[in-house]
Amino acid sequence: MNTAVEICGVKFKNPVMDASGTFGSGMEYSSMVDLNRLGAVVTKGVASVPWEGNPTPRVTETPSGMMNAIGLQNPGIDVFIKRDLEFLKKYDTNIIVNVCGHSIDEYVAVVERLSDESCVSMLEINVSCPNVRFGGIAFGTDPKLLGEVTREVKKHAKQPVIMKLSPNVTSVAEMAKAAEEAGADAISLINTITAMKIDIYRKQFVLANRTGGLSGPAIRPVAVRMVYEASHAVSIPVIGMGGITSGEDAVEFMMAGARAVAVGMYNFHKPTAMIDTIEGIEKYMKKTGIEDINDIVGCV
Amino acid sequence: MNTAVEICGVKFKNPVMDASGTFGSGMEYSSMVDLNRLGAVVTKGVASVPWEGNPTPRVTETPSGMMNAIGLQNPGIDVFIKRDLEFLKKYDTNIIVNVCGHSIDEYVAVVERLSDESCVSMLEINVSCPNVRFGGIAFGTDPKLLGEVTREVKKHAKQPVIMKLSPNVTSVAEMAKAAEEAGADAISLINTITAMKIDIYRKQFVLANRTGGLSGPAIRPVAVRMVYEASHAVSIPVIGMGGITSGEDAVEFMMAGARAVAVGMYNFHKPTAMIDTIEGIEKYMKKTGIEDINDIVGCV
Amino acid sequence: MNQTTAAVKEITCIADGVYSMWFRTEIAKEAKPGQFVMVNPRSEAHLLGRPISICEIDADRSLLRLVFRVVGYGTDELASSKTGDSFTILGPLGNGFDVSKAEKDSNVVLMGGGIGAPPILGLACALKAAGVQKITAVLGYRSREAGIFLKDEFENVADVVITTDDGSEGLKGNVVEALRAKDIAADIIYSCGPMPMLRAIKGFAEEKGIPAYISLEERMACGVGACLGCVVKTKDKDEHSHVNNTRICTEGPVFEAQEVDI
Amino acid sequence: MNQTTAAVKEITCIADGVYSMWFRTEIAKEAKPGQFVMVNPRSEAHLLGRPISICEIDADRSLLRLVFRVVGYGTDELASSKTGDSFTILGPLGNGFDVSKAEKDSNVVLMGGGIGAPPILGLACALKAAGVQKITAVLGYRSREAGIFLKDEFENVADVVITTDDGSEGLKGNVVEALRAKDIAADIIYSCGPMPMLRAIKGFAEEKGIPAYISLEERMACGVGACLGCVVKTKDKDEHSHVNNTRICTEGPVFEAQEVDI
Ligand SMILES: Cc1cc2nc3c(=O)[nH]c(=O)nc-3n(C[C@H](O)[C@H](O)[C@H](O)COP(=O)(O)OP(=O)(O)OC[C@H]3O[C@@H](n4cnc5c(N)ncnc54)[C@H](O)[C@@H]3O)c2cc1C
Ligand SMILES: Cc1cc2nc3c(=O)[nH]c(=O)nc-3n(C[C@H](O)[C@H](O)[C@H](O)COP(=O)(O)OP(=O)(O)OC[C@H]3O[C@@H](n4cnc5c(N)ncnc54)[C@H](O)[C@@H]3O)c2cc1C
Ligand SMILES: Cc1cc2nc3c(=O)[nH]c(=O)nc-3n(C[C@H](O)[C@H](O)[C@H](O)COP(=O)(O)O)c2cc1C
Ligand SMILES: Cc1cc2nc3c(=O)[nH]c(=O)nc-3n(C[C@H](O)[C@H](O)[C@H](O)COP(=O)(O)O)c2cc1C
Ligand code: FES
Ligand code: FES
Repeated sequence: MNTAVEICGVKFKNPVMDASGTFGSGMEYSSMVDLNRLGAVVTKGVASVPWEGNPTPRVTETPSGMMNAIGLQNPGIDVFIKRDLEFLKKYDTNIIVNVCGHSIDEYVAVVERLSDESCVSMLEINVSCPNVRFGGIAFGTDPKLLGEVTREVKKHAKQPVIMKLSPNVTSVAEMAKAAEEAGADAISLINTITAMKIDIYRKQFVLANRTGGLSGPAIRPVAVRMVYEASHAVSIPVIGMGGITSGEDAVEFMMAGARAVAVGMYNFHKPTAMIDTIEGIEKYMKKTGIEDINDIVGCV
Repeated sequence: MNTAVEICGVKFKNPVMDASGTFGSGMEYSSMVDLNRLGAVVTKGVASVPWEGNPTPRVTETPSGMMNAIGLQNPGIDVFIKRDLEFLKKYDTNIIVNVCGHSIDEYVAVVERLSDESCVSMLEINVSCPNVRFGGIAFGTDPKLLGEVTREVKKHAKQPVIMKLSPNVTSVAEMAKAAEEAGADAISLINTITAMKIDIYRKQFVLANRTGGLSGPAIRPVAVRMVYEASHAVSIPVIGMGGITSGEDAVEFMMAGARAVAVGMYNFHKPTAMIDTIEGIEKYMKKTGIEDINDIVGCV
Repeated sequence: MNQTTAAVKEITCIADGVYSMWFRTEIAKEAKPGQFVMVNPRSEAHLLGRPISICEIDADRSLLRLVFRVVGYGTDELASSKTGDSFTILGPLGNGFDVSKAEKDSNVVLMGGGIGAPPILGLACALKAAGVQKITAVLGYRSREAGIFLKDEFENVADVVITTDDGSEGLKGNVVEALRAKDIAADIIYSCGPMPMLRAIKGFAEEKGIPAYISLEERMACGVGACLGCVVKTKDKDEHSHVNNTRICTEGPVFEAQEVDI
Repeated sequence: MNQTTAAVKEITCIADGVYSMWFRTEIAKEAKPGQFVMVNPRSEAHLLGRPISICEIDADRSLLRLVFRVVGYGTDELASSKTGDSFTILGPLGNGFDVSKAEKDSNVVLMGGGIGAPPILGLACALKAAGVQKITAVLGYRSREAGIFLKDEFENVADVVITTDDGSEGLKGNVVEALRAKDIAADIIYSCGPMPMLRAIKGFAEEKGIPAYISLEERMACGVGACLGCVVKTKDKDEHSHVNNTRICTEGPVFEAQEVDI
C-alpha cells in the first residue's frame, strides 16, 4: 500500500500536513503528536520583521467551526530561522514555511532569507489572510496582483512555491490560473472565509478586528468545491484544506483533485487529528482495496 | 413595544419571513405555522413556464447545514397565480414573490404577469441561484449583468423590487451598489454558497447536480459579514438571511444592518422556527429594554 | 401532522444492525401504515430529520414502532439511545398504503425487502383488521446470519414466505422469483424494499396486469412537500408540480408502480 | 499534557448557576494549582474546548475538581451531565501558580472574585501543604442569595474574609477595599477574578511594592500555545513572541501583575 505522494519533486511519506497557523511550528504539539509521522509541517505565517497581530478577542466559536483574526502575529524571520527551523530540522518530515507580508517587497525579503535554508522543502505564500489590511487579501482577490506577487516571489525563491488562495473570490479557477501562469509550482486552498459575529447583548463585534476568518467542518463543502474547481483549471498540484477532520474527509479532498491535504482548526479540537487522518486514509485504502493513494486524486 | 418595520413603503407586522424555497408557498406548513403571524411569506422561485428542476439526489446534510440543488423546479406563473396566490391571499401577511428566469426576458415575463396582482407586496428577483446554469448565477456574479436585469425588471414591475444577491462574489458591496444604482428598491442576501460533497465509497458526487448551495447555521457568520458590508454600501433596505435559527440570530442580522430577516433551512429542522424567531425577538427586546426594533438596525 | 417530542419506550436489537424502537407520541393517534416520521438527530451539527417508516401503530396507547437499520450518523445515534431518551419527531407524513384498494376476498401479496419489511408489517395488520382473508407476505433478507427479523409478527397476520440472497433460510433468490416459483396468486401487491426489487415488481405487475403499490425513498429535507428535494419522475404530469416530477414525501411515499418512472 | 477521556465522578450545584464537578482522569497526576484544562463540549457543532481552572487535585485517586459558572452552551452542557458521563479533556495546561514564591513565614494573601475563587482554593491547599503559616483568603461574591461557595473549604486552610457586592454577607464592597479596611498584612498576593478586580490588585501591589500574581482569561482555541488566540499585552517584549504580546495559555494564565498591560 502506497501513501507517499510527490509534489514539485518533493516526496511526502503521506499526503497529510497541518494548515498554517493551526499547529504553531510543531513545537507546541510535539509532546502529543509525533512529527515524524506527518507528511509535512507547515509553519505559522512568518514575516520579515515581528508582527504584533490584532487586539483580542481573536478567536470565537461558530456552528461546526470557528473564526479567527490573529492578524498574523509572528516573531519575524530571524527568530524563526534560529528557533523554529532549528527545532523542526531534527524531524524526519518536510518543512513548508508559510510566508506573509504587507507588500511584494516584504514577501520577497522573507523568501530571500530562506533561500539558504536547505531544510525548507517548500514555501507557501499566504496571499489570502482576511485579517490583515494590506496583509495579503488584496493580492489574493485580484488575479493581476496575484500574478505579480507570484512572479516576484518565484524570481527569488530557491524552493518550490505554493500560492495559497483565498476563497473570498467570484472565481477561484481564475485565481488558480493566474498563479499557474505566473509560475507558481503549486497552489493550496482554501484559506478562511471572511465572516462576522456580533455580541447582541454588548452590541459590539465579538472579535476586536470586527471580521475574522471562518474555518472548520462548516466550510468543508465550500472548500471541496473550490479544490475541485481549482484543480480542474490548472495542471500544477493542489493542496486541499478546509474543515478536514478525518481520513474520510481527506479522501474527499483528494477525489476532488488535491494531491495532499492539510488539517486546520480540528487540531485544536483534537490534537491527534492529523494522526487520525493518516490512519483513516490507510483504513479507507484497505477497506476499498486501493493500492496507491495517488490513484484516487481527482477521480470523480 | 414595536416590532413593525417598513420596507419600501410596505408595512411588516414584524421583520420575520421565510427564505424563498424553504417554505413552499406557505401551504405545506400552514397546518403547523399560523401564516398570519409572519411578517411576510416569500414564495418559492417561480418562472414564466414550469421548470423540471434537477435530477435527484437534490439535498444532503453537511456539518450544521445542508446543500441543495433543487434547480428551481416550479409549476410556472399561471398555476402559481391561480393556486398559490389564491391560497396566500386569505392570510393577513405580505406576499413576496420570488422570481427566477434563464434570461432577462423570462424574468420580465413573470414580473409582467404579476403586475395586476395587487395582493403581491413585493418581488424578489433571484439572480443568485447556484444550481441552474444560466439560471441566475451569472446575473448574480457580474455587476454589469446585475445592473441590466435590475433595470429591465424595474421597467416592468408594479411592486417594489428586491434583488437577491449571491454570496459567491469577491465583493458583495460592489454587487449591492450595482443593484442600487440600477434602481433596485431593496436587496436581500445571502443566497446559498456554492459547495460540493463527494461520496467516497461510491466515488461520485452526492448531489446529481455535482454542486449545490450550502445553507444553514454553518454559513451564518459569512452571511452576517455580507449583510454588514452590503448594508454599509447602499442606502436601500436590506433583508438578511443565512443560517437564522432564533430571535437572537435575527437580532444579530439586524444589528449588522438588515431591516428584516428570513429563516431558511431551519424551517426544515423545526417547522415553528419563524414563530420562535418572532417570539425570540420580542423576548430580547423585553430583556434589553428596546422599545422599537428599528432602533437596533445597523447599530454596531 | 405535528412536530413533537417523543420518548423512547423500548429499544431492542432485532438483527445485525437492525433495531426496533417503540416511541410514546401523540403522532400514533393519526398515523396509518406506510406513513413515515422525520426523526431529528439530537446533535446540533446534524440538522435534517431522518425519514423512518412507521412499522406498527398502537393508537390507544399512543405508541409507534419504528424499525431501522444503522447506516450512518442519525441511525447510529438512534440505536444508541436508551429508554426515556427523547427525540423530536415530525409526523405522520406521506400518504401511506391505501388499504381500501384490497377487496376482502382479494389475494393480497405483500412484498418486503430487508429494511423494507417493517412498513409492510403495519400494513399487514391493518389489512387483517379490515377483514382481508388471504394475505401472503413474501419477505426477502440477506441471510439467516444477518437476521430474519419480524418473521413472527408477520406469521400472526399472514402466510409468510421467506427468501434469502444466499438461501440460508427459505428460498434462495429474490422475492419476485419466489412469487413465480411458488406460483402465488396475486390480485394486488403492496411492497417496500430496495430499488431493484421495486423495479422487478413493477415489471411483474405490468406483465400480470395487476396493481402494485410501492413505497419509495429519496433524500429529504423537509418531509412535508415544501423543499422539492425528494421527487421521483412520473409518467404523467404531476398535479401539484405541473411537471413530470412528484414529491415522494407528500404524494408518496406509496405510488402505484406504473405511475412512476423508476 | 494530554487529551484524554475523563469520567464524571460527582456533580453538585453549589450556588446559583455554579457547579462543582469531580472528574476521574490521569491528568490529575501532573496537575498543579492555577493550571487549567480544556473541556470539549460533546456536541459536534461546538468544537472549541472550554478552558476551566483546576480547583482541587487528588493525585492519588486521579481526581480533578472543576468549579464553574454556567454562562453559555458548553458550561450548560457540563452542568447537565451526570455521574458516569465522559468528556474529552486536554490538560494540564498553563503555568499555574508558583508556590515557591511564598516564603514559609510570608503573609500570603489570596484574593478570589466570584468564579475566580476555585483556582485559589487549590493554591491555598498547596501553600498550606508547603508549610506556609499565614494565609489569608479574601473572597468576593455577589450576594448571600447568589451563594457564598467554597467558604468551608477555604476555612480549612486559611483565614477567610468574605465580601459581597451588596453587603448581604461579610463586608460590603470589593476585595481590595476589604484588604485596606481590615488592614491585612500582605507580603505577596495571588489572585483570580474579574478584570476590574485584577486591575485594582495590580494598582494596590504597585503602591505597596509587593508582588502580585494574577490569573488571566482570554478566548482560547488551542490552549497549548499554537494558535496565538489568547494573548495579553506585556510591558516588555515577550521572549517567545518577540512582540509585546504573550500567550495566556502557555506563558500564563498566571502573571506577575506588573508584567502585563491590563
Ligand atoms: C419515506 C422513507 C422511509 C424510510 N423508512 C425507513 C425505515 O423504516 N427503516 C430504515 O432503516 N430506513 C428507512 N429509510 C431510510 C432512512 O431514512 C435512512 O437510512 C436514514 O435517513 C439514514 O440516516 P443516517 O443519518 O443514519 O445516515 P447518513 O448517511 O449519515 O445520513 C446523511 C443524510 O442522508 C439521508 N439518507 C441517507 N440514506 C437515506 C435513504 N436511504 N433514504 C433517505 N435519506 C437517506 C439522511 O436522512 C441524512 O439526511 C426510509 C427512507 C425514506 C425516504
Ligand atoms: C484559563 C481560564 C480558566 C478559566 N477557569 C474557569 C473556571 O474555573 N470556572 C469558570 O466558571 N470559568 C472559567 N473560565 C471561563 C470559562 O472558560 C468560560 O466561562 C467558558 O468557556 C464559557 O463557555 P460556554 O460555552 O458556557 O459559553 P459560550 O459563551 O457559549 O462560549 C462561546 C465561546 O467563548 C468562549 N468563552 C466564553 N467566555 C469565556 C471566558 N470568560 N474566558 C474564555 N473563554 C470564554 C468559550 O470557551 C467558547 O469558545 C476560565 C477561562 C480561562 C481562559
Ligand atoms: C487560528 C488560525 C490561524 C491561521 N493562520 C494562518 C497563517 O498564518 N497563514 C495561512 O496561510 N493560513 C492561516 N490560517 C488558515 C488555515 O491555514 C486554513 O487555510 C484554514 O483554517 C482552513 O482550514 P480548516 O478549516 O481546517 O481550519 C489560520 C487558521 C486559523 C484557524
Ligand atoms: C431547499 C432550498 C431551496 C431554495 N430555493 C430558493 C429559491 O427558489 N429562490 C431563492 O431565491 N432562494 C432559494 N433558496 C435560498 C434561500 O432562500 C436562502 O437564501 C438560503 O438558503 C440561506 O438561508 P438559510 O441558511 O437560512 O437556509 C433555497 C434554499 C434551500 C435550502
Ligand atoms: S422532502 Fe421536502 S418536498 Fe419532500
Ligand atoms: S489558546 Fe491558542 S495560543 Fe493560547
